[in-house]
Amino acid sequence: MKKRSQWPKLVLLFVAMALVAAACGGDDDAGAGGDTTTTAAAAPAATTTATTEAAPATTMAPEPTTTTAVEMQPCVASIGFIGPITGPVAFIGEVQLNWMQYAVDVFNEELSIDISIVEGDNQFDTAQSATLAAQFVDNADMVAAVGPAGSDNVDAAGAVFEDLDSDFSFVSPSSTRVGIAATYTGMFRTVPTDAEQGPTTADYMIAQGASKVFLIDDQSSYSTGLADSTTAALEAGGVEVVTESVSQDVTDFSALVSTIPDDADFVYLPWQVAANGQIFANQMAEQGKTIRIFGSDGMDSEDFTAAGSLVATFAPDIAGVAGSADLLAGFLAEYESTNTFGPPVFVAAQVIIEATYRVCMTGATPDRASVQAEIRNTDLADSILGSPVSFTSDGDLAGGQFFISEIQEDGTKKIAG
Amino acid sequence: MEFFLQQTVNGLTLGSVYALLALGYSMVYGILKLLNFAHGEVYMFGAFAGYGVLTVLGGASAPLVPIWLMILLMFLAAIVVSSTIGVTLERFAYRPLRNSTRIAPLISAVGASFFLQAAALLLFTANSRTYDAPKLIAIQTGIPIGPIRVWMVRVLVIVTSFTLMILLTLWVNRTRTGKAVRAVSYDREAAAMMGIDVDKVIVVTFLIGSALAGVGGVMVGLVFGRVFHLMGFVAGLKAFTAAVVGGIGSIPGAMFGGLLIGFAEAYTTGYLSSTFQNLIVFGLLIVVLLVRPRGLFGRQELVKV
Amino acid sequence: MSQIGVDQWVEQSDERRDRYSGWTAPARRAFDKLPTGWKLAVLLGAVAVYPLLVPQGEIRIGITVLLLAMLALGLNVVVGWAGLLDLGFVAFYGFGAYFYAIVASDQLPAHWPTWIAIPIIVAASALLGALLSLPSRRLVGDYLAIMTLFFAQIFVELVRNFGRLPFVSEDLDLTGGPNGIPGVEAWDLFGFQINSFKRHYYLLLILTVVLIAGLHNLNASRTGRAWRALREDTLAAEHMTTPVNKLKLLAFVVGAAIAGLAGSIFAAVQVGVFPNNFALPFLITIYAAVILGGSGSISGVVLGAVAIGYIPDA
Amino acid sequence: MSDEMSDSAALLTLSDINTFYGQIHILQDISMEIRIGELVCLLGGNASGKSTTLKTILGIVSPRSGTIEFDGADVTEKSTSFRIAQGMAIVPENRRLFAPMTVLENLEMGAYLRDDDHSEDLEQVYQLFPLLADRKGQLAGTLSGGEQQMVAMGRALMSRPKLLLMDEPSMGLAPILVEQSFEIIQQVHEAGVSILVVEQNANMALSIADHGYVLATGRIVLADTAEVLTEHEGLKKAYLGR
Repeated sequence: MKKRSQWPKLVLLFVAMALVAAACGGDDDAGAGGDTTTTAAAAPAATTTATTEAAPATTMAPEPTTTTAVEMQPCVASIGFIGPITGPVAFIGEVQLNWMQYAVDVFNEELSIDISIVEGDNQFDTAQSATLAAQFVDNADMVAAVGPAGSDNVDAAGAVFEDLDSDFSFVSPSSTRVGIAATYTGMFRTVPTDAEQGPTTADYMIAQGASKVFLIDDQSSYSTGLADSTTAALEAGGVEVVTESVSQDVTDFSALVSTIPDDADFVYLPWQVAANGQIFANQMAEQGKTIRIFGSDGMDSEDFTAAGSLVATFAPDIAGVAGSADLLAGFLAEYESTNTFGPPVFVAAQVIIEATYRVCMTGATPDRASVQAEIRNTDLADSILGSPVSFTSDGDLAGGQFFISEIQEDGTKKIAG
Repeated sequence: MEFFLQQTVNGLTLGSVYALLALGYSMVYGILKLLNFAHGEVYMFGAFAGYGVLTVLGGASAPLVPIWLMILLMFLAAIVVSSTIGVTLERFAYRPLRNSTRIAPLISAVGASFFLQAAALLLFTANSRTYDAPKLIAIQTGIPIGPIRVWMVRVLVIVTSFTLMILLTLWVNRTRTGKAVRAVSYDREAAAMMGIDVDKVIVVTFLIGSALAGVGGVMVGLVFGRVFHLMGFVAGLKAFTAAVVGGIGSIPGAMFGGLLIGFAEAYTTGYLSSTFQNLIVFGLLIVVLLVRPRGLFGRQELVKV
Repeated sequence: MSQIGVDQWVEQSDERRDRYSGWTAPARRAFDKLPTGWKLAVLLGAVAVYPLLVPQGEIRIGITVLLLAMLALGLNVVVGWAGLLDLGFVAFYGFGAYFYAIVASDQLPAHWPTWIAIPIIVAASALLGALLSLPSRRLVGDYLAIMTLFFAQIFVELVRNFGRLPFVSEDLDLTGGPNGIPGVEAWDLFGFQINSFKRHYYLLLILTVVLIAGLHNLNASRTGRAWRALREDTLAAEHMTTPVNKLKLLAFVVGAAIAGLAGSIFAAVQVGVFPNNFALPFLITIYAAVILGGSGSISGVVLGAVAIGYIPDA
Repeated sequence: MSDEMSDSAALLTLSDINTFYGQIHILQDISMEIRIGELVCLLGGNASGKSTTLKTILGIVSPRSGTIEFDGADVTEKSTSFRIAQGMAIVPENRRLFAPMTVLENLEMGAYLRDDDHSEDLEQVYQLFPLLADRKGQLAGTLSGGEQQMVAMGRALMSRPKLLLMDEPSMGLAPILVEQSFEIIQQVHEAGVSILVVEQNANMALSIADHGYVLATGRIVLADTAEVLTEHEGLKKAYLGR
């Protein structure tokens, strides 16, 4: 017999080490098998007056209806979060979770309520999203959830929510595929769909006199949806579109850069990973290609700073929006960096929290049905994105629009259209 | 012609990085018959080590030391970090399993790979980092080759890779330890019978293979820019393909395979489509294996009954 | 050594028990001491009442575990019994899942009855397994592993970019590209819809038990013994006139058929299929179940799947 | 066990060696001795434990009990490379040349543990096997069986060993080459090297040996001088085919 007694232990040890490391990856990361952990909510406002100076603008929160609110029973609920905290696009999930935590802290304090977060790490895996959705439905304290990111994960989780409890609301901060919100009763989203971004992008290019556009998608669900709607709008406007695609895993685009036709007016990159866009820009410069890059909202990030390039963005400029500047500064003071995937999470959390709050204000205990009804009634005059927030009957963001900004030499962005 | 030349340079850059990585795979496979799945993560840590040095010394836009010294220090740091990880892996993940079933070290390698990925996520977070090399060495500086101009960083990468490959070939063929590596990889027991300390030779192999991976990591950071915790997986897969196409275990095979994959990717993207870049590379591998089951440079092992 | 006259097999039975490999060895040793009838009763009883006692999320995990158990059983045939290092196994799972999703959704649109779709999917998966085993005639050991690994990679690349293939017209995007195929229909067994977590759980449980019984018999058969001979020493097996190629083919076929069946259930459970479901990390999960449980043993790999399914991140 | 006295001191002494592979008891209470300048042969059939004995002597396999003394020191716990540094060398079964390396490189591997200049030893090996000087640049795997045997012998001699271990030197060689091979062994022996030859070909081995041991199922069943063993009736029947 060969010796066989010791290796399984070692393998187990390694798996265990990997688990420990993975578990420490997120702040209070939940396991991917669907385990969830509850992060304690922030302390009530009365005891934290010291921070009121840094407190965010109150303009965005609904005015408390009456000063006798003190008499009411405390407003307690938990909200789920499904996002890729670890895995291939963990840079999205990390920022999203930070904004989620930030939103809960801000509103708990401002509204004197007690909302807690249940984190769910789906690792960008649809099977995990489905399991998390089922667990969220089981959690009686949970009124609604933020997430998931990515339209395929929305499909997986949405099917479960629809099947088990269509009163359960989930507000996606980054799913943009056209028509998906109509499929699931409980789905809302705080980002405009590809139906808005694609035509806005195309219109801008057409206005600039484009006759030929080189389009490269990154083979993700996000990217292909956007590529399709933009292509359709461009072709309708008589623009020739040359399409290519490249996997997100690739980090050398020089061969692809060489194939950019010299007579193209724009290179359109609807990419999820802004850092890849930066490499692409560098490699264009290296080969002396001067065609302008046009990035989607995924490229609206500090990772992409190629001067002269254009990016689509939800907001004219978050830092310039009155009220948002303070919130952004407050966030950065705590979490250092952000990207385009963050602020819509803040809005998603805000929508759910305020809906819950409004239910509490009527004297009722918040439950899923009442919270969903109040989410439908959402009517924010202003948001951190600098635009009003309300939903269509499908759950899509009403009147969502995109802006085009140009990246300046110093890395800042200036609205171009 | 200009287009072809440009794609050739692109392929050569990518191929020489793959070759450096493939060498580590091939050397370890040659000596232990082990697919070291964690090799890509060793390379990833090398890239992060280079990034660390760059950041500590002021970053690409405001370097505190001369550029040549900066790059030298980045390579040195990567070599130290990567070879330390490589040797540690050998000691704790593979050596205890050396006499067990074939599949056990393979699983251990996969576990080590996951572990290192998770550790990188914990240490460096999920954000992409960038070397911002164009600020270090301006993208306009380069040497003209016919109608095109090749960026200095690319020249550095290609020249360094080829120098290292030549040095490695000389080392393996001319030095006593190098010959011992070959002897152990051919017949471990017979080598032990000659008094060769097999454990030591294996450690040296991991040391060199991992150091090459570290150098490759810094090169990728310099020439392509993006450094992130999952970068090892795909690069590892490609390098591994390169090693297999060349004939895993063969040093010239790994170099040839790396360059072949680099060229295949560049020409596929240039003349066909980037969509099927991976499909074509993996398809190429399968064709090579079907025609030559042991790779282009692989040797036919004697069948013992 | 041993005394003459004492049956060595009997004498060493405790020793054999000690030789159980894998993480679950102590539990299996304890379990071995129960009488056989009791064993089955304890096990089946526990797993059968389980979904009645727990909330939906737990049943969903139970489904994941059972799917993983089926896959581990299939992989065990290829790796644990025949000793063929197949790293393309996950592609058969994906093939079954995509096949079912394509014929049971609005994708084509074709809405095949389940009783027609499933046998065809299982047969097609088996055929694909047979095709993949052809190159294994020439490849040994790690080269087989590499070849099959790239088969798995190519599968994911293909489903992710199917609509862009040069010979595919734009209207025939079978796989839905990166978006996958949402809205997959439930199994419908002559009017009985498998459309809840509980029903999926019981369907999987029944199939797993049938599978275990079938594999148990197969393992005890001549084929099972021949596989073990193949695993221990291919060359020697060849010299003893074992039809090596036929055995390899059979192992691949059985494994692929099981994976294809599991895939068709997965597509229905998830109500959709997406390319990332069949990427390399999931293959590693299946391997982990087989290895941790103790490759080669039916009860071992099932327990391995239970352990891995409940440990997050593994 | 033979306890004959001899003029020269013991070079290698095995005392009560027991070796296991897992549960299987391979070597049982092996005791044997090789004196300085002696040529000893170890005879036995397939699976009698010959190769394991050699591996135990070299330290590739460690015994569960018993001691091994070499050149006056206890080496039971020492590594293979230590023993080789102390003066053991082996010509392994099937020669085990490094096929993809040249003849010269193979010879150099034989002197791996020596840091000093070994050109002199190389000259001696070339003198013994002039053919190898012509073939030094050729890959060892491309040589004929007889030539490979020479490389293997030469490789072992490169370390200037006190004790040369030979594992089945006649295996796989044509009869004429077997004779040649044993002539070379004798030649090396006459040059003053102590040798242990492990063989199935008892006739050939006994014809050049001083002493012999016979191994069967892991035990030493006979031990005596070569003359006595050659005439031993049982051995004749079992091994010598007479």
